[in-house]
Amino acid sequence: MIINHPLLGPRDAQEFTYLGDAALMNRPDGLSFPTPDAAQDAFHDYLYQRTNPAGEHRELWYHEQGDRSWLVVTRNTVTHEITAVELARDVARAQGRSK
Amino acid sequence: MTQKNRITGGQIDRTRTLSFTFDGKSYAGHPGDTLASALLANGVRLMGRSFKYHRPRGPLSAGSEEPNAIVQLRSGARQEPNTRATVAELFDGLTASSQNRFPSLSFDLMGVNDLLSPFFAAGFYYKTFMWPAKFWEKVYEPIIRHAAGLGALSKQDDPDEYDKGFLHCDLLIIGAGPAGLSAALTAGRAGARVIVTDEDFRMGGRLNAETFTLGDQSGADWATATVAELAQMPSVRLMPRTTTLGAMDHGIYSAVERVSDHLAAPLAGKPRQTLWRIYSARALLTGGATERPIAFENNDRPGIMLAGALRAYANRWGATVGDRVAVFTNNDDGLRTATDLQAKGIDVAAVIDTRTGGPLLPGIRHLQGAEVTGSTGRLGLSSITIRHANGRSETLPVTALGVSGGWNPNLNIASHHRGRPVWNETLAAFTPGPTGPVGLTAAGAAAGEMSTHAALHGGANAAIAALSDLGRTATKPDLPSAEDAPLNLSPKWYVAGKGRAWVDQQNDVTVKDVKLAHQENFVSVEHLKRYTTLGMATDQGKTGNILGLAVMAELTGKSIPDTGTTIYRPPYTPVAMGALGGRSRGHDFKPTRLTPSHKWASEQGAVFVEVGMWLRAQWFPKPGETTWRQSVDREVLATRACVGICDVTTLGKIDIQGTDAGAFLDRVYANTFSTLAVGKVRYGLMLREDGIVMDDGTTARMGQNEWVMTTTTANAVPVFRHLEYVRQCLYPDMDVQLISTTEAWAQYSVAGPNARKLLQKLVDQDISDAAFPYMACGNITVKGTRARLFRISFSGELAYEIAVPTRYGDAMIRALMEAGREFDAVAYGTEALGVMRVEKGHVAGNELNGQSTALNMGLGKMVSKKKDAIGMVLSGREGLTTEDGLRIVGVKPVDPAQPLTAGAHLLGHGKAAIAANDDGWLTSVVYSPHVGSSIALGYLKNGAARIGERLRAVNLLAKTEVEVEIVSPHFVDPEGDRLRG
Amino acid sequence: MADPLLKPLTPLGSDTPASATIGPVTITEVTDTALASLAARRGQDISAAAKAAGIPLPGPGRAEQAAPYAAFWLGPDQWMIEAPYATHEDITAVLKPVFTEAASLTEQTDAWVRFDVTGDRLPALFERLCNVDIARHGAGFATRTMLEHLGCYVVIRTTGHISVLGPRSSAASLYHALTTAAKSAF
Amino acid sequence: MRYSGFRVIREALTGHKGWGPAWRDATPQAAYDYIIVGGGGHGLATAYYLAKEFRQSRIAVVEKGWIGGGNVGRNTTIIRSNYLLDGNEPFYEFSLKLWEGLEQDFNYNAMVSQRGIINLFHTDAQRDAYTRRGNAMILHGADAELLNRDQVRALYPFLNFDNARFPIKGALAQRRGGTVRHDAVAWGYARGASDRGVDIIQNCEVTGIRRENGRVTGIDTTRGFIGAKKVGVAVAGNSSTVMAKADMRLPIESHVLQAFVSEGLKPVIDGVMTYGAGHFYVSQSDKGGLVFGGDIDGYNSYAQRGNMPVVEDVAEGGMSLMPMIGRARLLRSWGGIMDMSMDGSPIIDKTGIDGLYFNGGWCYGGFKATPASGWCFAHLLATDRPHPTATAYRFDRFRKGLMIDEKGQGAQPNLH
Repeated sequence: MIINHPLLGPRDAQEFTYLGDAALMNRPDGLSFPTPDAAQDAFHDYLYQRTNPAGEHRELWYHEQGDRSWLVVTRNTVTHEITAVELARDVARAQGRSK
Repeated sequence: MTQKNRITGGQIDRTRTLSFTFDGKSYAGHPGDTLASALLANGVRLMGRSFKYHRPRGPLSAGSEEPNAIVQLRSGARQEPNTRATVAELFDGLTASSQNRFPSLSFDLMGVNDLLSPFFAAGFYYKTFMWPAKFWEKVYEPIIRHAAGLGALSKQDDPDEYDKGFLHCDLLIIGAGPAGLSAALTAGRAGARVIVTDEDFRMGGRLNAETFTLGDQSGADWATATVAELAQMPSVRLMPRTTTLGAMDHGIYSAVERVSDHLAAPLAGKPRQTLWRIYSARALLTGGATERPIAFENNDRPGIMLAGALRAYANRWGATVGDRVAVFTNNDDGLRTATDLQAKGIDVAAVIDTRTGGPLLPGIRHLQGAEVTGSTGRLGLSSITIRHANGRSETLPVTALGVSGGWNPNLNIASHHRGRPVWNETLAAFTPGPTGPVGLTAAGAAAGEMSTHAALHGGANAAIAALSDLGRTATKPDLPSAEDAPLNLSPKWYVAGKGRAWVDQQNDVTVKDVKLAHQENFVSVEHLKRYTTLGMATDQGKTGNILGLAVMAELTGKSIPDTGTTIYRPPYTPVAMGALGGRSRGHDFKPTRLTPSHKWASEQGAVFVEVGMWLRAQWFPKPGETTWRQSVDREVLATRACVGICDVTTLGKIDIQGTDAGAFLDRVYANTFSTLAVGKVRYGLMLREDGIVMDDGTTARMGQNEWVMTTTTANAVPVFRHLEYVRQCLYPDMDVQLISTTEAWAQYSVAGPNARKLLQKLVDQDISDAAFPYMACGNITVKGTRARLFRISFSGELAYEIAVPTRYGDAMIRALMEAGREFDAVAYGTEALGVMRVEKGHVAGNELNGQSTALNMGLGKMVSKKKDAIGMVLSGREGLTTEDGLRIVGVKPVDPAQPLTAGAHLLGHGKAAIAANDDGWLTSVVYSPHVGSSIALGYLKNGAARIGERLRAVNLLAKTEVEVEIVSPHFVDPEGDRLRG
Repeated sequence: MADPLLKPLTPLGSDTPASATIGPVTITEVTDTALASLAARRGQDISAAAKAAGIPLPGPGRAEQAAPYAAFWLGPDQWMIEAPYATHEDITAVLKPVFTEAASLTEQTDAWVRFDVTGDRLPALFERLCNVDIARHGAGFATRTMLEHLGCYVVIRTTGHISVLGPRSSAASLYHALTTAAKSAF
Repeated sequence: MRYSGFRVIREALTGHKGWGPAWRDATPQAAYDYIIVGGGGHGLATAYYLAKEFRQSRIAVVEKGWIGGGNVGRNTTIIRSNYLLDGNEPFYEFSLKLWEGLEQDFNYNAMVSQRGIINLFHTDAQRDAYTRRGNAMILHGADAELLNRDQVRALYPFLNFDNARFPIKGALAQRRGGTVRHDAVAWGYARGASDRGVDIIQNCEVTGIRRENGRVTGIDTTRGFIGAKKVGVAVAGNSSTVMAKADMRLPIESHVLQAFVSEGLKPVIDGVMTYGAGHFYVSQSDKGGLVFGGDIDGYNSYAQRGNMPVVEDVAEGGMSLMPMIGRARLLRSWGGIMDMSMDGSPIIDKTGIDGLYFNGGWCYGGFKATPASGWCFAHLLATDRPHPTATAYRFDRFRKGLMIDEKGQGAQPNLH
């Protein structure tokens, strides 16, 4: 596969390491829950439950053999067509993540 | 050595004669021959035996679709099983032998299978061989396995080398026939980057096998001239002997170039084959079409072949298969064979044409509305039986029969992404559908454009379209006039009859087998294929699949496209494993990482061990030491008594800077780092989000905003990846910068009572306990050379780790050993390192198994609940926090003489060896010269509360069992006085 | 300057850099360059400081030379700075005053082995090594890619001169890969 | 119709006219007691055991395509019970025991062939881990042996012992491991189930899972609504998409695993072998093809095809392990869609919806599990209690921290 890196252009997917659903960026704040049970419920859903769609999938790829950027790639899991590639850091900021 | 069936003409170099052998017999051929064409020229029709019935077989085709003429090429370590004689390029000294026969090709005892064929109908083995149960493996299967396979591997290492490479182009053209060449001409003249691959050693495709003209020159001459022009274009790369194997995602194609297969052996330094990964913006499939036979009783005898092949052997290779031939066809292309052969002076006995009403061939016995109903000839065709239109039967003596049932476009690659082909009624064949690989279009015969004229123009038009997709303009070259005759095909798949009519010749699947499959409800194409093995042979059903499909369609009363389609998977033709492996084999399987002290250690005669990609010194044998234990014990004792030096460069080092670095470390480590003072080191525990320990190591604060993290050797890469993930994806606004410095610094552990004395001789600064206390770190100099010093200990001794720029690593180990001479310093390897860390109760790889929590490791208190860190929340789950869960313990044999085994399980006294009584296992075992026995770390249920208990360490694999005592994991200096000394 | 006590070795483990000429190409081990990674701190624009000091900061996928400095892009807001080893042995110490707290500097000199490949027909060599389209990219192109399982930087200095920087510990494996590919190509 | 040697001979002499369909093609009835979604190995086995062992009736198997067209028809045919963890080993040993009697049980020769499996190790740490595992296997009643380098060499002298980057130090062996003719497993179960009255409905795709106040009432399909008291889903590869029709999200990702077969070769590899220093495992089929594979491609995919990096990675492993195969040719490659779970182990459990049951998450270990998976799923469907060997395969193990993580890779499916 070819991933069109936002900064570097088309790169062979072999240079990247795959993590999984981009929803993994939505990590809850571990201290924001009233009880450990509530925290564990939230982290269980966050870490283990996957939508795993047959179709468009936003997913995290790491340019390990490149510039070490984490990318959010929008890829169709049936056709493998890639329709969007963004820097994960920009996406995270846009989603309101900061420190 | 007379080539009795060699006739005039052809594209072979008659000025040179090549000698070769087949089954030990010598023959002669010419450059330009294939093994099959040369054997045919020498009057050899019998070249192989079929898989199941061991039927005598000769070539069916003149190309890579060949199911029958499969031989073993070369000998010794280069022995190459299952090679298609029809594409094996002849070279001087070639040796080949037939396969799957005993004792000889002409007399094969296994031919008895043919007589027993009624018992070997499709799927017969699923219905029997079940009683008695044991007999399947003991009796039946060994017999079946013995009969399995065609050719044999040499069982010797492949002596040849293979390359891999990467190519880039605007337009990849797959196949250099008329369509491919006109496409290449079009795109090449437009200045596009073009790659043309062709599996043949001579480009031109069918143009080399036909007699018709392009403009005023022969097709072959036009091809030669066009190839010559293309070769002059700097932006065009012509790749003959190169098979495009498959379409991958996003315009990537894999191809194998047979660099040296036409030579007796590769030239020095050159590969046998090269695997290319071709990155294309657009691709054209111009792979032509494959002729298909018509099945009839005994249609598999040597001498019976595809009409186009019979013609190709005569036209391209100047070889005839027999002196008296016939043609059996359902289309006009078959008629060409008759006229071409007659023009070559070969006696064409008859043309059996299933059609009626068309014009009759002049000067040839052209039987319309007739069909071939059978054949005779034990090892080769001697006669065929004809049923005339009026039903009269006639036996006609011939030694060759050309059969044409029409042509199937080579849509193979177009279906690699599971795109569905579409049915073309005129051709009665599938053509590439609209849902093929993105960026790939087909042209020429591969797209169903069967005439030469259509191919030339189709190729050019497709090239223009592809380039305009890329925003480039190309103009159509002046293409020569060429034949544009229709096929006039009237579908005919098989001739009804009582006997066996072969559909898949190599796997011996007959029309009857397809009918039986239908009768047993294996009606889908997938079921048909799997039940009868239709299309599973080395030719992948290139000629046979469509026949099977047609027979099944007739039986189900559905149309062929409604019955199923023929789609293919990579590779297009079978490809040598060596080519796919490239250079990554033997010692080059993976790169080797050498430590800075490697050169010195080699001089010391160190024994090295693979640790991931690293080679590390395992121990340093001294004269007189006969076992590794002697060396390791000495290294351990000397280190604990005096001082030892170990290369610890392999530990991962990550430079972490930025104003938020401390806060960042608080997130990735379970324990707190932001409070660490500058100039201090702290041990850190890193968890995965699921609460399991990911890694451990020390992190030093070298400055206000400058930190150096160490990871385990194994986890250096994953930890760095994880840190980048946390930095970019989770906390994008943290001011943190990361870079690996693992390779930049040569780092040595100096451990033992005399460590400080030794180092003080080299270090320019004061490193007294007051000036440089336990867990201190700092930038120092070693006789003027910049260096870093960390007072940390893995061994439990007074210890330091000193780092210098890697280029000085070799000098540093020499300097350390020299300075240590007065203290009897020793170098120690990974074994002694392991002994000392187990003696000290430090966890390492065997304990950091990805299944263990901080609690399991006795480090539960390190997980701070006051801050949010990766893994903090889920490490608290009930299943991970049970009171009686696994805890790390020390284990000692009650009888010091008894050795322990890592991996042995812990069971209570008198408890049966069953899983219910399994209390834990030994993770790491070493011999401790300090304790004077083998000692271990282990995970034990409720271990912390069981110190002092006696259990059995049971190794059921070796049937051994040792009584052990559970002790604290800290075998030496539990209070840590030595560290702080 | 280092006391003679500690003598440096090249990444290939010798006193002198290795070199091999195969067909039209020469492959040379280069040890006279100091390297440091430069990363801008969050929100800091370091271009002015760099410009003042004559340090180029090329864009993504690019390399730039401005004697005595040269640089190639590593990642967002991160560069590898190259300088003559003779004058910049302690390169981070030299650069620290330029950027002060606006950037993070890390010495990288000995983290890498550098092989310079010079000669004609370099694309014919590199097409057997990595997926970089050398023929399409000209001078000033720099990228990281995989080369025989090794993560390497490939920097096109000129069409006839390409630097390959690989992990120092794998210098021997990388040199082997380069020379073997050259023998196969030429 | 019973299959036997005599029958084969009689049919041979009478032109094979007597053979009937191996299984009936059924058309959907209005309602069933049990509907098994998925006509693969696990689904067909479930129906077979429901009918045969649990004496249930009114059972249907619905399959969107042709039976056996999924992973049971596209795997590397290996059976073994060489697992480490308590949650897994009893189940896989139960499965291996069922394999051992399977052919007589369903009167179909699936060519169960216990020619042994060896897992090579190349480091002391691997040896220690295999020692731990081998002991765990024996503690659970399975067979295991630890072979040293010489014993491995005696078995396979052509392996790379003398020129290896990662020398072979030994192997964990399970002699009862082996291979099975994969397609025959699906056909044998289909035939056995069909003979016991199970309706096998092909080309019938589930489009919805109907529920009324928290209880399943049936399924909508491309062939209309079919009522059911209990619905069991066994569609590994497509678990997420099918369960989404019941508004469920799963701890599962779908990944593609490629597999390969070489041209037919005279017998050279008797048993099954896995390489410990690269991604490569291999066996040789009764037809002579070397059947081999490696790692998954590593990205979510529902496309039954992979890409070059894994093909090359597998070939590199193969060439390093046995350099003789350089001159063998790869004939065909294919891809199967794997249910990769969050800990690498499967799920056989009830769902939050009454009457809806789930079987999936098999990663790429599903084929060997087929008999036990069918048996245990049938047990759960018929009794509403998990089978004793499958008690750990629960949905809630992730919430409770009771993962069954053989590889110790954590919640990252593509690493299992």
